[in-house]
Amino acid sequence: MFLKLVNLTKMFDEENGVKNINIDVNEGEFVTILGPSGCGKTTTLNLIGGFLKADSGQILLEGEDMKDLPPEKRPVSTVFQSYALFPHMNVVENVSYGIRFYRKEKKKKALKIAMEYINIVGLSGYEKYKVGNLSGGQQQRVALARSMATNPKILLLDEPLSNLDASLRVKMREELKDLQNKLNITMIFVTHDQSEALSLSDKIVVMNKGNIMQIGSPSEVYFSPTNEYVASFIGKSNLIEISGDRFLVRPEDIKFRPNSEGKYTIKHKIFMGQYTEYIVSDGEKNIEVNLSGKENASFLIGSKIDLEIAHKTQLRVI
Amino acid sequence: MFLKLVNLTKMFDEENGVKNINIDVNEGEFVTILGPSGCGKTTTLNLIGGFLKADSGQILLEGEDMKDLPPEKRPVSTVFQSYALFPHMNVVENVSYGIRFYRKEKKKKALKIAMEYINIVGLSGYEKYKVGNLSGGQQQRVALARSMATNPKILLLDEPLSNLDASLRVKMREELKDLQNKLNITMIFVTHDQSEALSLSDKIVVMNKGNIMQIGSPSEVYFSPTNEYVASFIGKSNLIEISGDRFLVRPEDIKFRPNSEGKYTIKHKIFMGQYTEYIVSDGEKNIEVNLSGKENASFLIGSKIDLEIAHKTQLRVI
Amino acid sequence: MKNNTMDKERANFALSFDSIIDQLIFWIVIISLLLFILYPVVMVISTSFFHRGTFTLDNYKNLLNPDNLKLIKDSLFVAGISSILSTIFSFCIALFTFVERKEIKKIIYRALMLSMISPPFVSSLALIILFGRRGIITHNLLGLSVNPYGWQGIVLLQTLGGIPLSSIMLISALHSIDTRQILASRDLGAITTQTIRNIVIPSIFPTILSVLFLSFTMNLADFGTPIIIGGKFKMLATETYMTIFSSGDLGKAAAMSVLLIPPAILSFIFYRKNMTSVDNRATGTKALGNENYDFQLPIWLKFVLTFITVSFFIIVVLKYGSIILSAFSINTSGKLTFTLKHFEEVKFAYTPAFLRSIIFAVIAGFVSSVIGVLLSYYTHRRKIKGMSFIEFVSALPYIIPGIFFGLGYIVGFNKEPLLLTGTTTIVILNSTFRHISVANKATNAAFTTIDTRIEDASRDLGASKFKTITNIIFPLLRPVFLTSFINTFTACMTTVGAIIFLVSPKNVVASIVMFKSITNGQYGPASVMASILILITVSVNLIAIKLLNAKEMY
Amino acid sequence: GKSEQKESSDDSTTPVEETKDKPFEGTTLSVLLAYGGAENSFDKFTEETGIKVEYLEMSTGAALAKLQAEDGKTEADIWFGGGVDSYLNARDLGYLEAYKSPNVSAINSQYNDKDGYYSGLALVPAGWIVNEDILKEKGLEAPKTWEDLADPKYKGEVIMADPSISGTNYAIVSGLIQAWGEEKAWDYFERLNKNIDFFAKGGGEPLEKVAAGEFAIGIVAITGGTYSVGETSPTSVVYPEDVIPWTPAPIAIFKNTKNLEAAKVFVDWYLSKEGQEVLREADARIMARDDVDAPELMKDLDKSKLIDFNLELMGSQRDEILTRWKELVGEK
Ligand SMILES: Nc1ncnc2c1ncn2[C@@H]1O[C@H](COP(=O)(O)OP(=O)(O)OP(=O)(O)O)[C@@H](O)[C@H]1O
Ligand SMILES: Nc1ncnc2c1ncn2[C@@H]1O[C@H](COP(=O)(O)OP(=O)(O)OP(=O)(O)O)[C@@H](O)[C@H]1O
Ligand SMILES: [Fe+3]
Ligand SMILES: [Mg+2]
Ligand SMILES: [Mg+2]
Repeated sequence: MFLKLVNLTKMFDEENGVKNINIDVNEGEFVTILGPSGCGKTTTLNLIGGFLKADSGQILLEGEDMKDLPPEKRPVSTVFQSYALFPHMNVVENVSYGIRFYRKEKKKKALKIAMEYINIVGLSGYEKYKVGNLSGGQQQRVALARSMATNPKILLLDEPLSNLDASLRVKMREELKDLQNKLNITMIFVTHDQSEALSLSDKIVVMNKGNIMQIGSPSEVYFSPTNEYVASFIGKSNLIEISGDRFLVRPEDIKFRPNSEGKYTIKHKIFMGQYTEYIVSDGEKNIEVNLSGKENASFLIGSKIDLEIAHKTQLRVI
Repeated sequence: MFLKLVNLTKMFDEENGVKNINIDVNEGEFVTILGPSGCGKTTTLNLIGGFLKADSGQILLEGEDMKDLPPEKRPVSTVFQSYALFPHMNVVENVSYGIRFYRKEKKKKALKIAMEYINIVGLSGYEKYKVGNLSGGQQQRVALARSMATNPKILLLDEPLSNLDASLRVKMREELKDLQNKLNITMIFVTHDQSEALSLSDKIVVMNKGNIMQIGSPSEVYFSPTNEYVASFIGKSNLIEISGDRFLVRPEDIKFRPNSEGKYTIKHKIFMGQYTEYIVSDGEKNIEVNLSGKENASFLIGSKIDLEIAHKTQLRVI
Repeated sequence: MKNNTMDKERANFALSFDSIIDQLIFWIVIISLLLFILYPVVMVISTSFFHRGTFTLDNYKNLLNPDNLKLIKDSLFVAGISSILSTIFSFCIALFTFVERKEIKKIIYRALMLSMISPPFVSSLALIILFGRRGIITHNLLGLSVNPYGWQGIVLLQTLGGIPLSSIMLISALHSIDTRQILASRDLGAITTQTIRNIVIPSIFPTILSVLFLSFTMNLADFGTPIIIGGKFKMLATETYMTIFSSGDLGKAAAMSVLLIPPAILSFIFYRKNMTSVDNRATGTKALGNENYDFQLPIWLKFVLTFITVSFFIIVVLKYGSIILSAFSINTSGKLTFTLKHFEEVKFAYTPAFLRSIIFAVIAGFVSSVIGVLLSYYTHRRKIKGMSFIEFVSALPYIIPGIFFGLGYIVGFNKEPLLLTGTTTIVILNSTFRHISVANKATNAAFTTIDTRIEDASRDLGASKFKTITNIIFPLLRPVFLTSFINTFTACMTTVGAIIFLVSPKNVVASIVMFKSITNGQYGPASVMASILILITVSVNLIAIKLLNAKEMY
Repeated sequence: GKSEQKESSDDSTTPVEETKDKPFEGTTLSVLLAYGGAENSFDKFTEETGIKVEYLEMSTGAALAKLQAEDGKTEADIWFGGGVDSYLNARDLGYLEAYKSPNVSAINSQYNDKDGYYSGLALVPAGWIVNEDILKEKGLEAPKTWEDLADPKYKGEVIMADPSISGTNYAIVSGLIQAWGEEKAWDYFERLNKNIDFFAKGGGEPLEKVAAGEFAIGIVAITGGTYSVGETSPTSVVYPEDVIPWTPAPIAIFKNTKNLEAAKVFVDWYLSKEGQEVLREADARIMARDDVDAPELMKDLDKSKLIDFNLELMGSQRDEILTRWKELVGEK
């Protein structure tokens, strides 16, 4: 195991903090920590980065506990939510900072190495720009280059995309994934955006209130959530009871069979572009159905239909 | 026509500002202004709200030009991007502010009226809370109640949901739509989030660089964009040329026909939960295909397939 | 694997070395503040309890006699009125500035900065020159014969004196209001005046109170104004000074000074409270210029504000003008004659004093900025326990009368191993530590705008705590450095009270010489010195701005 | 000034004698100065002895406070001029060095401390400075006697320094008490007080306030400087015709001095005939030595009007007198 968090605990008070965190990360893996605001994602990263001291537990990197090293000695690097770029330095100075201090290169050499990383993130030509004059996406790239330039064994990313525009976010997401593939860096990525987590990760750690709820691959957590919390946090879900057993049915796994005698009536309809969201009801229970494509955008409110469930997952009782 | 913007222009300098804006809004309509950051959405709202002075053009409300009225005299009210709640006042004081000054009610009466609106937005019990102690969603409701309490003829909303968590955002979106249905208030809503625009609006105004690109209903702008900009800004799109004509094909309007002799090969696959994004190629051109549901999540990279296009839109040349 | 362990050893070594430096700096800051602020203050207070080595409460027994009660009442009255008036006028000027165009804003701001550079007593001097019985305006122009001495004169001067700093503080507070709140208020139907009353004033209320308390304590501790313009009207600070000078009764003087401490502590607590409430304002908003949003004041209000602002600046111009004029002229019984005589008197005799002043002020400005920044860093960024007490200590000299602080140095540092009396060092130390609080407060304000994670980032990238201070904290705070350097430099160039006892024949400074001239009534030479002091201060400030080049930040 | 020094000493003495004459060449003496104009004489002293002088102007009251705060550990060597009462106080606190210069024999013993803790440099008579313009404007005559000064017609036109701050002004109060007896003097002060708006916070203030036309009459210690303001302003010096209080301008060596021998040279020089003459040129005063002529300016001073002044008594009564004074004038 490359990185192993063992029973890591850090409580700020009775309620807030993280408790008994156990995560295994393989070399080159892209692990996402996903959870709502305040669930302890940043706290976990801060423990790995060394900005917080754990109450108990271990942080084993290649078998050695680095719990007592100060941040400047840990072979990990963080891309912060707000980037935390040094506003008094230009791009190349920012990127060379870690090369000088962490890798202990001479200033001149550091600048040269920095240029390579600036090139990798596609910012050649911007070396001398003040970071304040860069757009959000560009700043994000500087932060990435700055962290990568220290040759960290693990790159920690704290919601690096959350400050970006919707369209830029998608673009940067792709770039990040490409970079990871290219350089094969181990990354731990924090987000509260499920589509980010699903699209990027090899492994997703779902957290809530300081605890880990589930760890698994994107399709595992999506299709086989081990508890209701995970089921409802990731994707939309209908909970359907069939002869005493509770099943999770995703809205997109349901199809309409138009039938004027059908059991269900369309109550509500929201056009979402790529798909249309329908709320149908059998008079007792509402069920959400998402149908994609233009062909499926034209069912009318009030129509009677039958439902066909293409896939369902039984929920274990915990 | 209820509200009519006629050739409204406000340029901060050569480049920035809005130019020749013409928008018609019907009573009770929900109009969304959609566009990327910096395109002039806030500027347009500020012109209607009276915070900025237009260089030229007219703002006709029920036929009367209100261009020269100061903000405090205009029968419109704004919900600001960051809410702009008054931090030194509690909830009910915030909400009663406009009732006292705009509706010129006595303080006591104003407080009574305010309670009604607090009730409408579901914040009963929070009257005496300092606004700083409320969560983002609650603050947003206070801002809404505060604006609605002035009985505005038009409610302007400047990205009111952008500061909220993904899941809260969806929830508030629904509440907002419900409120609008219930009270039948004319609303002009600004966002850069296309799914917000699609799901909420009666009419979408797509802007870019200070100009209006298209005005239409959600399905008009999604299925019949009048230009490439709109096509690519709203939803993902493949541009396909068939015998000289250019067509817009949405990724979700394409289906796979597995065929080991197929013309296309799957190059890339991203699991997005609700759907799976595939990039397929015929060796020349990449096409993006989104397939939803679990059943469609299992095509393998490298498989050969044929494509079936369920729907396409011809793009006019502009 | 072997490589790995070696790495680790080096790491451990480096770790201890760096943390030693870090610890060293930390303790130097702490010890120096305790030694050079708390210790002398305690020492001087203790003189009020000990008479020739024996404990006594004599000095406190009749501290609250009718005479002193009247003194306290009078002092509170005058300081109260002056600070209320100056806060009101400052608010008017700040409001005027706030709604004005960008260019005018800039001009007013610069002018306010400049009018802060005013050696003590200069205002009093100017008042006498302009409005005295033989004043240029009252007598020469208007043919009047008025008596400027009395509490009204003190109120006038303290009010005017407080305006520049208060206005600057209020202007920046106004600009920190989220513009959208003002828009929202108007959107909700409140006209401009209602918006000012309901939104603007409440939003900057903490600042208004800070300004009020700050000027109150400063006015209370001010002895320069009443001593020259008070006539027979007496105030606590003056009387303390007099008690020292007339009877040499340190104990009694110290006891009287102790009376000034409660309001000072109150105002500090107040400040601390407001600091925390400042943090949760204006969150997450894009900085929105208000240039394009027209904010029309009603004509009458606009008129009042313009009148107040213009009047203030006319007074400022008159003040400096009269000083320069009286440097070049003699005004005898209403006849103004041009002369260079005063320059001859001042000429070279005092060149060393001026040079010394500059050197002392530069050193004090620099060192106090560094310590102030570090203090703020350890208190608010590293959040080390107990630091808020140290921060309180650092504020002490700012809020107690300077002369008292100076005495503390004499009492505290006249024996081995702390024998410093009569040395140059003691003057520099005193000037330095008296002004730590300025740098400290400026840094506190700046820190609230700097992302804490920047320091984390630096350490994450391999820089130790110490290197983070030198590579990130200091450069980031360059603008703060500049402001606090300028503040301290200016204050040191013009300070008198604190160092009046510390200077010895070997290390006379210009402000002391000038003070002597004024108390001797030699207004001509005093004006020359004042003009030179102003000139030097302005030039050094300009040089500092150039060197630190704060403009191209961000 | 350094090259000048050399030249002039070359003129008067041979090099061999020079080293003998100037055993303290290069020593620097620190002087706390409260003797307006005296700084102009230091160059000459340096020229003669090779001892350099640094000085700080400080009122004797302030100097005394400083001495107390430092518990006598001052870095200054010499105390020069100012109010003799502070000297008495400092002597009693043990801050002064007793030194009887050989030159004191030529000085009226009334001016010196009997144990040599201080010696008199000059005699400073008290009197008035009047602004002719203001008097003319008000249609008033200059007062002739102390009694005149208390006349209500001068109400608001008289300024005097607070005797608790200004040594010379205390000497005036004390002197009048000694001259007239308690009863008469206090009765007089009560009436005089009515004419005074407020008391100045420094001995030099009345002079300039009168010169500037702020007041018509100032009660001042008369020195050369008092006369010289008349060159630029319409003022003149008036001596009371009845009695003239006075005070000596003292000189003393601080106990804490590190340069005792050089300091003695300093005191000797200023008490020598030559030193006294140089000092008289620097600021015109009636010098302590009888063999030094009164300056031209003060020729009209009638020495017989000088009161018979007991300095020791003045010093010992200080607290008592000032307390009563404070009760009399109240908060002014
Ligand atoms: N330094 C601290 N002192 C006290 N409590 C803290 C501290 N830092 C975080 N907390 C609390 O611990 C909990 C977890 O915080 P954390 O920052 O890890 O959340 P998060 O998952 O990163 O949330 P977000 O998505 O909002 O960034 C929160 O309730 C927070 O209030
Ligand atoms: N007060 C102003 N002065 C000068 N330029 C301005 C001002 N306000 C806005 N602009 C410029 O006008 C353009 C439009 O700004 P606007 O705020 O309307 O954009 P927006 O569409 O609301 O963007 P966002 O989504 O980021 O809020 C931008 O380029 C902006 O920089
Ligand atoms: Fe690291
Ligand atoms: Mg976080
Ligand atoms: Mg906007």
